[in-house]
Amino acid sequence: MVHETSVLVGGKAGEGINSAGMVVAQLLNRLGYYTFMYYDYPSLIRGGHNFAIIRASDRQIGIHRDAVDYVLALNQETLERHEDRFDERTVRIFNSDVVRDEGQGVSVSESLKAENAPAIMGNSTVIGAFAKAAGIPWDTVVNVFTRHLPKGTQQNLAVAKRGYDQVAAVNPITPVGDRCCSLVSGNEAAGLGLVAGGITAYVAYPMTPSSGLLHFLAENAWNFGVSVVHPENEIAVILMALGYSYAGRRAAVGTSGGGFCLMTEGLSLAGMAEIPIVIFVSQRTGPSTGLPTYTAQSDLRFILNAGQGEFPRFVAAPGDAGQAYYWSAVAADMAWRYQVPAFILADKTLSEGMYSIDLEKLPMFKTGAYHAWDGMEQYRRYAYTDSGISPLAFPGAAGAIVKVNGYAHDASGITTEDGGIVSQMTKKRLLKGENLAAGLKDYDTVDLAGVPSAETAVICWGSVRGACLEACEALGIRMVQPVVLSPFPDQKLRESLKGARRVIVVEENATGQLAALLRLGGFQVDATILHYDGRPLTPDLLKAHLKEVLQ
Amino acid sequence: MVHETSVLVGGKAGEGINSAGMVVAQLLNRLGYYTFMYYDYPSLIRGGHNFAIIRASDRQIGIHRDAVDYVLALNQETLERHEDRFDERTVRIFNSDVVRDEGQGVSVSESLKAENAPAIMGNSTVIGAFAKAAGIPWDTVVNVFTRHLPKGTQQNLAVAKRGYDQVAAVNPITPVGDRCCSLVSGNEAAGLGLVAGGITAYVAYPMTPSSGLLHFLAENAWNFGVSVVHPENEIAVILMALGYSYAGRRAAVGTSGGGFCLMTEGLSLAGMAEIPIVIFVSQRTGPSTGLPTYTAQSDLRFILNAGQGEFPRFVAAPGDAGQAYYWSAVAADMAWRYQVPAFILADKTLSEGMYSIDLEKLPMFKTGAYHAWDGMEQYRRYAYTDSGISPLAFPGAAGAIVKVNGYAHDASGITTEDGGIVSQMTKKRLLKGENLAAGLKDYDTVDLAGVPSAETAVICWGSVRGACLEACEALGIRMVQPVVLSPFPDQKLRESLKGARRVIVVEENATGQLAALLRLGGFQVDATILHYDGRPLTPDLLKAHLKEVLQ
Amino acid sequence: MTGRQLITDAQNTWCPGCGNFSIQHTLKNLLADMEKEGKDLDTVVLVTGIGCHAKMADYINVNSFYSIHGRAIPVATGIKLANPDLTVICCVGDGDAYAEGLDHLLFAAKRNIDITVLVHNNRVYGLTTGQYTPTSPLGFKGKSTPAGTLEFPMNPLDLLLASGATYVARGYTRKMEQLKTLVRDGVLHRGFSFIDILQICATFFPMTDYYNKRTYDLPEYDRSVFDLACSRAREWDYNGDAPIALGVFYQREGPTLDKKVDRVIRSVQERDNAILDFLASRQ
Amino acid sequence: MTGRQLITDAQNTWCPGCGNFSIQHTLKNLLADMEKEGKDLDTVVLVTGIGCHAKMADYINVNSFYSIHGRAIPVATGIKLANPDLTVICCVGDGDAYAEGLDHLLFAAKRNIDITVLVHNNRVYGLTTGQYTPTSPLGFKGKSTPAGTLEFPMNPLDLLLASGATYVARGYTRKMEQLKTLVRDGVLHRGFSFIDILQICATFFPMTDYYNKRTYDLPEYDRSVFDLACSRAREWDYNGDAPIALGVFYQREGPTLDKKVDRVIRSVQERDNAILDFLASRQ
Ligand SMILES: Cc1ncc(C[n+]2csc(CCOP(=O)(O)OP(=O)(O)O)c2C)c(N)n1
Ligand SMILES: Cc1ncc(C[n+]2csc(CCOP(=O)(O)OP(=O)(O)O)c2C)c(N)n1
Ligand code: SF4
Ligand code: SF4
Ligand SMILES: [Mg+2]
Ligand SMILES: [Mg+2]
Repeated sequence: MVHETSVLVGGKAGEGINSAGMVVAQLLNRLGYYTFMYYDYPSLIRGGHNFAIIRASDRQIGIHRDAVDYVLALNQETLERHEDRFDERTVRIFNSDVVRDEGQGVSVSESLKAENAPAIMGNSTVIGAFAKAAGIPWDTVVNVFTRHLPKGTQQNLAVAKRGYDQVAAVNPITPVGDRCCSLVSGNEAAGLGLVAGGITAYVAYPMTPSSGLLHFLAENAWNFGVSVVHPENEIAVILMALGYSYAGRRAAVGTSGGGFCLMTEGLSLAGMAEIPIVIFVSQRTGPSTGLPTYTAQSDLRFILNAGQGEFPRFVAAPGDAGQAYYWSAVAADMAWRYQVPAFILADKTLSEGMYSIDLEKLPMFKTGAYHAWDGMEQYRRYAYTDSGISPLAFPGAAGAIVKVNGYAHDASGITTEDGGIVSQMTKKRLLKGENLAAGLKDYDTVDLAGVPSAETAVICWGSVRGACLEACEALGIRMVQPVVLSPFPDQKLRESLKGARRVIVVEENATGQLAALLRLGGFQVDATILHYDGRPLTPDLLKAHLKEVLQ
Repeated sequence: MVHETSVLVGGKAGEGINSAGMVVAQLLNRLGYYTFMYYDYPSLIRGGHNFAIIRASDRQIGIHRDAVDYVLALNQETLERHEDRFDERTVRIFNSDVVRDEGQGVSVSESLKAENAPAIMGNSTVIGAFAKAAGIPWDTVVNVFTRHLPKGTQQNLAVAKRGYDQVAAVNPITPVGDRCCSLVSGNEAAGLGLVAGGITAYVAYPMTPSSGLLHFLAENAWNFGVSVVHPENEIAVILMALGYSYAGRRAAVGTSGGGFCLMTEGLSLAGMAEIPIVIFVSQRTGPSTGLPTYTAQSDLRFILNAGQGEFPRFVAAPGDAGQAYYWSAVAADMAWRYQVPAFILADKTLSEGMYSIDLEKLPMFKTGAYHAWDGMEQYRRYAYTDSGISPLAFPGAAGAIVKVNGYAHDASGITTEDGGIVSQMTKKRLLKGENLAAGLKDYDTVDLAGVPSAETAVICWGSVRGACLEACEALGIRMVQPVVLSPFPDQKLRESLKGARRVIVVEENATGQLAALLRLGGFQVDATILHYDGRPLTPDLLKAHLKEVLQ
Repeated sequence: MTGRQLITDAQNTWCPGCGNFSIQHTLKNLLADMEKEGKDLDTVVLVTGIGCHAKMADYINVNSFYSIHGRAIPVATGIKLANPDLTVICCVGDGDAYAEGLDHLLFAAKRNIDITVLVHNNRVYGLTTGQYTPTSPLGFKGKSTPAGTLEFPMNPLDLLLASGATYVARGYTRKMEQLKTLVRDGVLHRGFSFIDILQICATFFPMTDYYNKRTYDLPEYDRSVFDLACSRAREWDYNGDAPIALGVFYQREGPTLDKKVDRVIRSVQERDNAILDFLASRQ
Repeated sequence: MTGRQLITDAQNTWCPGCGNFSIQHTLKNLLADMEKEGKDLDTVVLVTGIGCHAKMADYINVNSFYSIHGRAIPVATGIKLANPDLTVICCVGDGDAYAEGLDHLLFAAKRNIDITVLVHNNRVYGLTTGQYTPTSPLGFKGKSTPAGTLEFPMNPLDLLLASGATYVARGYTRKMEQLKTLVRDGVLHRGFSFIDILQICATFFPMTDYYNKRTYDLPEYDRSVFDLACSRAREWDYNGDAPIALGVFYQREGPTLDKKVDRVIRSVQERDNAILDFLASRQ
């Protein structure tokens, strides 16, 4: 039997919905559950409707479901907006100061007054009430508050206790073990991965939904040994980062679509000058400013083809926090091993979703070596080699004159207009791409899950993996997720699709960008399920779509 | 019998090779020939080796050949570098002051001295000598100098006459009629097309090989009624142009790859806000700064996919000046009719090549209407319609409040985060794309030439058409050139390929970008011929490649 | 359109206490006044960047171009060049116009293009939840600089003076009467008008007390004397605790780009002839 | 590498008479001197934009980063932040640094990053064959403005002073001795050094006579007085026929960004532990 439960916390922007949600997630984490939290908010600072859905399951999950078992309503709107998610068994907990409803009301103002606590602690009352209703032992609440609300813990607990004591344990949640995962967002996981991959400089200009990575690395810069720089704009971002890389430090940048546009010229420079660079792009609904705080998977084609001219690039699109961690580290490695731009293509769902990472199972990543100059022969930045990869040296290295150049250049890095050298250098760069592709043979670039032997296969990418996996398992379908999208893992994909007779591609965009890529690679695509209203596909919705397609 | 001849003029940068070449072209034009001139120069201002090849034929041509019949050498290097192009019949005319050679030497310094003329007129001696050697009547020289060297004509003629009188008519060129074409570059032809298409504002930042268009329109701004603005950078360029369009004036911008990178954010804004804009991009060898003055066709994929999010765009890649004229006008029309970004994708060969346009055959372009607000109902900038195209009004229009917006927006242009409206608006934009595709059914979006019934077909795009056409004619091959590349003209292409059993794609890039597009569309591609040293494919080289492939 | 409702029905989503409300109010009142004085509001265009400030495009019921982060100014320049009869007002942010798109701002000043730029200078990135901007004080602890910035702020007035702006003023969202005068004079000024507005960000940089204590009104002086303006502008460097002058620092008349540019309107016939003439010249 | 050949074998393609030769010569001599004085030239990096000026990257035989148009400065900033032991010199153009990438230049000044910027200010786009730049005089007839520009030029010195540059100088390619001193002092200066070099463009803007007539050397004065520097800088506005001062306009000491930034080097072990610690904190 599957144990699982979902909790919705809703209220106005600025009311701390996100942190309330995180506390709820930690409570469920303490019961041994894997959790996922989706946080939904419009692009504004106060007011407007925010909500979080915390889902807990005894299996790893990467997305929320439509229906919820508990609702924590900080305002009336929460109950109205989400009615579809409730049934008669849904436990309704609310702030009775501002919400009228049947169910378990607790007065936030009274708790605060009684404890002489500031308004900011109000949510604790409601969380306390939830804990009781869900049968969570008070000890667990104490434990979670102590670890995760270190400021004013005692007062917060006192406020929570008032909520706890006011309601009844109507629908206890069964503890499922004593596993205790680490709850991290996709952005944080990517940040950890970058650190694991040896990144020592992160340069970014804030842009939702990538800003979390900037904030995370800035906050932990000292511990991780990462220099974090926030310059005047995204053009400066990528060029500063290229300066860092040239000087020998592994640099990464992060942004979203509009900011990435401004990096494309620097990207092409990196391609030509063969300067390693890691680029984290988190997608949101476009075009243009679009929906800054809502998700999409509509920049794949852009990322794959951005920049004038032709040069190899690495692109990985992780589907959950675990993959974000691992592939961010790999991206850093690939950038340096092959001296190419390496992308981590995320989306809002992944970036800002909170996932469970099981620390016990976390592999420590070993950063690979790059091709360093041996100091013996005369240094030539673009020396021809069998692999197309020239040895790296950095300014300051005794005896090396390191000349990088965005013009067509010769092996020494001096500008040339000689047609022969120009085409040879183009071949050199493409050769690196071939070697990159070959090097990836050792990696699990395609994830095969669901029911691997099923004749129907769903292919997806990025965060939609979470919904696909569940829908596929439920419907007996094979799930195939190419994590690496450039170089395109043709062969691994073909293996994963062996025996599949019907292929359905699921994406959060309007034109089927992965589907196009598949067709280009000669893969059969029988149907596409496209979803593009900014909200992540849930397993429920996807199942419905799949059933329709499969009819 | 085919009449044709080729002349090479070579010397140092700064010696006026380009204008000497143009005079030669006009001389041949006066003999009734169609001409094409290729101008080859490195990215520097003085010194270095420049040369022009002027080819004349009694048929329309769009490219030069390898071999030449005459060489006009202003320095020794010219003879050394181009030896491969000469045979024993090549007429060698040179400035005997600095060149030692067998053949017909004329002393530039002596002519200048005799006529007391400035150094800048020196080339006239050599041109005069060429005219005589080629059997061109002196009258014709007088005529051409008078029309095309209006400054100091008499003195120039006197200097030329000294050259004319010094040599013998060794290899007279047969006049082929009294057709007299207009000789224009691809950039100029595009400029004329933009004007014909109703463009009244051109905004650009200089970038080779697109700068010629900026200079041309700036020079003729008054006559054409076009405002020409050269702002601080390419970001300003596209945003100013969007300001122009919003205010009701048809605006175009021009650039090359690196500058286009900086426009991608504005492009996505145009897509979302549905602001018409024409974007002229002329390709050069990349990535990055690459070879600024050499050609390539390696930005197609970038242009097709640039900008975050999904929105329709029109992309035409003309193959010669006639097509550049026509399709630039069409692009302006499409931009306004469908309120989308419309691209003219050129390349260095097209931009800076000089072509013959037969004025007699030039169709005058009639600019189509756009969907204008009728002033009746309340104005809503993004009103839903059956076509997806909303009526246009401009600020200042009485009673209209015109709100454009790069955020997801409702019909009035007010920001929305409502998932339903967001997907509806996405559909609206894609619907415009479908209608654009449908509207193009009335245009010759694919050119079918060569031997249309042949079982072997060559598919090409852009300026490489010139070489392909000739190679195909010579080898009995069908030539298919999709001029419009977005929306991709599937159906017309399929028709053009009916009965073709073997398909070879020819492109000036290293990865086969059109070939990929074809494969994506389900077209068969049996082989690719890829050329990427910055120099245009000539019919000779292409023929050799084709023969190899066809073996 | 006369007697229009000046505020749209769009839901306002600024935080309570946000200084943007004052600017909105100022604009609304100004527009209402202008309409009363006979101005046709159909000829007014509002151009914004992206940030909290930029929501103005949604809220004010006039023509608007809600552009992208940092790029309102070139859009406004294009609009004004295309149709000089339009009155073009830009609402931009300090992140927007002083960081992302600084160059455009300075070039607009250099060109003396006749537009009015209101910088909602809350000295923080509001909409992206609180990072430092070029005018944040040294040591500002934002989300991208949790240990405090290492950069001294820029003085935008000084920069704009150096760039050739012909109307340079500073307002404050808690001094609404004055703000209205500054904006009105800026709009009336023929040439590039720049108004740096110290704007309260209630959530990320609530400087009300600080500004209330330090701001004062510039005394009467000859606004056309550049050096005077410079020294006034340098009194407060956006960092230290000096008195903060409000008012017009500098104003002078000068030729504006939009008036200098030729605008020849050609009929279709004229254009076709010009094309043919050109082609004939190349025969 | 000592005793190296300071000029590469790359073919030089500047026009005869081009002022860039003087700058190349200046750099070469300076490097030679520095090497003699014990400087390890392996720690020198030259960063350039794109334009005639930028060919310096090909010609000078030191580490170089031949970047893209307008973007030398952020590259240089990144290099210096990554490794403050490097001596970073930028050769940029006026189109490059005053138009395409103006913002970066001003932000580098604001940050007082310890790099030296040489602007090859020929007041024209050389490599793209002669269009006006932000410092071309009003009415300049370039290829994009055949009827003459409508824009008044900017005064880069004034802008850089307003931006916080701590070393502001102007040189002239026909005064090579002085130029060498200016560049040397700029390189030695701890902080952001800016040198606007009036450079002859033999082909598109041959101003030798004009400059020869008008340039003069700044007299001795207290360089650290900002207001003095400003008025000196405004004497010539890059447009009118005023005397043109050469020399150091302004210099002061101040903390540099590269020195302020924390640079913690973590071992792999430390990093792995930090990752695990973070994850544990989220349990
Ligand atoms: C190119 C680009 N980069 C980043 C962003 C993300 N972004 C949106 S608003 C904003 C900051 C706005 O700050 P400011 O201009 O000061 O406006 P405020 O919100 O303070 O009014 C940023 C960085 C963006 N939209 N586009
Ligand atoms: C993004 C971009 N835009 C335009 C160009 C084309 N371009 C190359 S050099 C140059 C002008 C250079 O002028 P300047 O910086 O003054 O250098 P100069 O040649 O005068 O030394 C331009 C516009 C480019 N390379 N990249
Ligand atoms: S974050 Fe600041 S600027 Fe933005 S709406 Fe809230 S108070 Fe206003
Ligand atoms: S064009 Fe001018 S700047 Fe460029 S090399 Fe020639 S003289 Fe020098
Ligand atoms: Mg702000
Ligand atoms: Mg220049």
